[in-house]
Amino acid sequence: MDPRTKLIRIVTLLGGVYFLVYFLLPKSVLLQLGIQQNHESISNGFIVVGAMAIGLGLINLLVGHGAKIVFKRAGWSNSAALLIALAVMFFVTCAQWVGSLQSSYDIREVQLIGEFASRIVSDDQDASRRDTVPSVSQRIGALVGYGQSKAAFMRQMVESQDASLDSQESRRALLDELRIALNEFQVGLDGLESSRVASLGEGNRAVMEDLVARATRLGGAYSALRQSDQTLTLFSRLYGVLYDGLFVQLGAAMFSLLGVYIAAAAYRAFRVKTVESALMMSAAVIVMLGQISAVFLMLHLGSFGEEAYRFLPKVRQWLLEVPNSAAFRAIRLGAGVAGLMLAIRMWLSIESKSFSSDKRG
Amino acid sequence: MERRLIYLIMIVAVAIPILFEFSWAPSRLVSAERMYQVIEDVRAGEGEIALVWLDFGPGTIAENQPQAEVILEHLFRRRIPVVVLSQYQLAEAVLNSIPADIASRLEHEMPGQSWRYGEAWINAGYQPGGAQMMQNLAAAENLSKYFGRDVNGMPFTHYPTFAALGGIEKVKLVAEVTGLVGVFDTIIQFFQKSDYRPTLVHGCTSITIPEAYIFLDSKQLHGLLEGIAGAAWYSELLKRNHPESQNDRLLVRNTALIISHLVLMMLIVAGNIVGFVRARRSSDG
Amino acid sequence: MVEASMWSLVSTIIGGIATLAIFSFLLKENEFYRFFEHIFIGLAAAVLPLLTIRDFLWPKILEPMLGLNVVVYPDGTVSEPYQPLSLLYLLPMAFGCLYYFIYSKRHAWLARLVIGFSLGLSGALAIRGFFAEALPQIVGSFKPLVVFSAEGAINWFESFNNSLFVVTLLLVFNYFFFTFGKEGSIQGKIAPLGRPLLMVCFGAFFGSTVMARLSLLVERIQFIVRDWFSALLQVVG
Amino acid sequence: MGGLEHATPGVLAVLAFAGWMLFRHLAHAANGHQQFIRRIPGVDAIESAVGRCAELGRPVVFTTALTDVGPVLFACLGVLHSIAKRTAQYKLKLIVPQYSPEAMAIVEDTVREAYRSVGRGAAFDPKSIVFLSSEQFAFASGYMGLVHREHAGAAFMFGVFAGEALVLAEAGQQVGARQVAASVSPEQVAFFICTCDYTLIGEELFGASAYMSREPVQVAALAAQDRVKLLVGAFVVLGVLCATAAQFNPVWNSLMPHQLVLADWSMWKTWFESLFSRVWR
Repeated sequence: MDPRTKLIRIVTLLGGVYFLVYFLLPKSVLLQLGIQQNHESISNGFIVVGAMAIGLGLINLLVGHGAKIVFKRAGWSNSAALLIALAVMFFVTCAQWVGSLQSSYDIREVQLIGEFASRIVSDDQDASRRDTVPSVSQRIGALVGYGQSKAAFMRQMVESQDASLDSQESRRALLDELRIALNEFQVGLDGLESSRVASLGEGNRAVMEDLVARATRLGGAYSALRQSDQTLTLFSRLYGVLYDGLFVQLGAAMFSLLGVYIAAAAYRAFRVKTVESALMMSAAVIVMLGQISAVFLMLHLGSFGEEAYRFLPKVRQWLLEVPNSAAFRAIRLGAGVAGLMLAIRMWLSIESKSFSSDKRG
Repeated sequence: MERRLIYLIMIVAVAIPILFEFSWAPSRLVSAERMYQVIEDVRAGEGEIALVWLDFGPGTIAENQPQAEVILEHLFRRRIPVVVLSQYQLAEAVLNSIPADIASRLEHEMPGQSWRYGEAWINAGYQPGGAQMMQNLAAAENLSKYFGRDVNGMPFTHYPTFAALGGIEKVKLVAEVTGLVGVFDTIIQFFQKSDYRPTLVHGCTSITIPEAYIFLDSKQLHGLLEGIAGAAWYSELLKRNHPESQNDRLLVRNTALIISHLVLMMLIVAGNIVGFVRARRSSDG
Repeated sequence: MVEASMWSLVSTIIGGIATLAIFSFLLKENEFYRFFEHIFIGLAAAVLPLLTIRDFLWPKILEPMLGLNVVVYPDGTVSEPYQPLSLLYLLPMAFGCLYYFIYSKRHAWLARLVIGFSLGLSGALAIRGFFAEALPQIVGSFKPLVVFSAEGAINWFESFNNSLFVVTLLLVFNYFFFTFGKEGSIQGKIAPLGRPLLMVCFGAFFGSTVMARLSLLVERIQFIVRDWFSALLQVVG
Repeated sequence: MGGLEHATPGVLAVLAFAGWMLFRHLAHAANGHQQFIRRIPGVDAIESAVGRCAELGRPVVFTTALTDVGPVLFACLGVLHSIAKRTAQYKLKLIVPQYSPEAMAIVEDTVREAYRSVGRGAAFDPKSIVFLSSEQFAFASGYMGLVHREHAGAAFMFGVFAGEALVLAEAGQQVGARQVAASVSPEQVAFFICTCDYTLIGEELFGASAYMSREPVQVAALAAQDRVKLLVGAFVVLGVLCATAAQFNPVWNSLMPHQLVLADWSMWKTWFESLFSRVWR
């Protein structure tokens, strides 16, 4: 066996070792080894390896359809349409994402007021952290300064937007909520500033917790408005048209072809030719009748209709719970055992010749 | 030519009830009744939530969306905080739209009450990684820290209801709505701990109904919505307890489904007759 | 309000045209269908990678590595310390880039390293997955062949159900043995009995799948008849 | 019954038994032991379908559909390898539409290896491995167009399927292709039975791969798999008998076999301690 194949087999083994060890060892041992605590970031590391493959499909398409266009092969115009659709969707999705990232960072700048205020309170209560951070009065001074500048910026934004009267009703409600939250926050901030708090004794902490509540409400109102604005940007609109209007509808349309195909398959192939097909069809009809038993009420068949409406779902329930479940569980268990054996083979690289790589460059 | 005639027959059979908007009562499904009771019995105290996986996209929106709507409507009415998330990239649109539509419908129905984002529900977005992610999630001690931020980039700690979630034992209900292959198995196989397995309910596309029954039998699954018919009967149960609940568009769709079933069964009979006649003619000829 | 509905109008109309293009395939494979088939493949190829980056790589991996998740407060303190260990994610990222050596003739074996790694990984997970799923299934099959009701009499209906369940399970299970059942052996004789029982199971699948498929058609026709037509009327009207 | 997060001693024992069976039969295969495999009708249908294409000179299409890197892909590779050898020998065009980029790399290597093994390495055309899309229905729409435009003579659908199965099978049906399907997704088997010439059910896919390739590793795995299944079957029978006996005498409930497998390490520890102290006393 050449060194490359040996290396591949070792790496394959390593790929499975972590999760198998995580499964085989009892939890107590995992805790002692420190694996349990870092399980999440280790698992994320494994997910990253797979996530890196996302570009493969893209490259295949670009190379395949690009060559068709360059060499003007049959159907190159459709390949051009494919690549244009790919490029437009890529650009619009990126632009929409960058826009929403920008707005989430702006929102975070307002939200951190509430976070910072509650952090001042919690740091002050935590003896181990108290001496690693500036004094309470310094921190509150920084908080007030930052809060005032943000409040001034938002007041100016609210007033400018009030002037533009054409905004929709839902947006006006968000604007009003932001104005109220802003005024409430301003009151809290001015109260904090005037009370010259130097330490967070029992009385003062209530002032701070009140400010945290007001700042959190302000953060929520501001983020609601910015997120609503984000959906109105040009790129979000375009993304909506391309994603919901085209991509989603194409997927749903493709899937819906199955509705007519199943009818054609039922008409053409559902012929009673053997005992097996007769069994398959009678089971199918029992299940179908159980699903549409309401039709027997609609056809005004009197007591027979009522009886059928009540009885057919029960027959369907029995067929699904007993013969079907038994047969399907047997299939599932058998396939499970087959999968287990293949899993062991894959992990230990006990490959069949068709996949072995002895002769590969 | 035969094939295209069948296609036309099916399209017309489906279009008629939709055009004239007539709807019949849905068929009674025992499994939907049992699931209604399971969600009715869920007790969610402080910091306890329901996880609702919306693992479907454009392809199976027809069946899965009504299921997601009735499940969320029931959880919202019972004031159980919900975290919606998905293992499927293309579920992004439904993660945003469905909970918001249900919340506004309920607020419209009961003025004065509110189901706000961040209080009634929160959207944790797409969770890639399949089995690895699922066992990660099951092992997490603090779900708020595990999710970190919601899909809008806001920290979970920003919302009091979802700020301090515990581990899997705080998840009082898991609802998996999907038409995909494999995602339901990932929850069955990995979302558990040796001493706790959450109550699991499932909204499946009808094709996987027979498969789901083996998990009902082994108690790995506690409730099942069988396609549109399951959602239609569940909405009927919701309507009995909450008369203002609306489901007319769903019932029209369910009626069109019933009629298309009848047409398809007639096609099976016709197919057999044609087959029998042809066989007879070729044996005589 | 007008501006918002204009965009959703455009979205619905395009959606209707795309749906009719796909439906045109029912007549025969044609240019109209082929154009939208390629558009669909192009859109999908753009959306999938970007969503993985936007919803996983960026928030969970890149932001912690770049320190963008750290919030700096006005007084210079930070919400959480920067995690230098997150730079370790560069290792799996570099290792994952080996996939792209598939395209090189000489270094294709490097791609085999990472493919082998993911084979080993999925193998290990499949081992745990099998036991976690199969054990409750096996335990669920321990059904008593004779069931007594509360009053002590035999419950014939339950007993019959359980017996039928167990016999069906074992017969179908036996059908999937491949290296037993030589000519004349008992196992070989009863193996074919599994197939008709399988047909009941597949009939149940077919019956329930009919509902699944027709639901999709119903939704599409409802979209065309209700949403699309009213959007067209709004534009024309 | 709680969940299973970490293996119990019983689970380790079953895993050890599976490993032992696998290595034992690998050793048998290495010593040239001829393992019996029952005849799988679907495999004969595959060979006749490829033969028909040779007569008509129409291309062969083989797809692994939604099968991702994993156990099932291995089984499909065994069959693909045999079919690719035949198309190489008959100088037939082989087209392999792909859904998963990761799987694609392995599929390409398998087909190249098959062509090389019959001395036709130069005839292998990498462009025959066609990536369509990794979105389910974009893949299905691409496959429909491809089968129609290439006018496929035979279509093989092996592996994991979902809703698109009927679309793939209907496309082959419309161009009159001879179709053989093997699906580990049971819910799709019903459609393949309706639309294909022959359908391999569930694990028959694993059996077909070993039956066609007759490779020692695959045959040994099949034999080992059957022994583990025998263990599972015996376990079910034992459990049913205990459950039935428990209806007459509840003491049997404590003898239910699954308790042995699910007992975790601490339970075994207490059992041994009580056993040890009783023996010691």
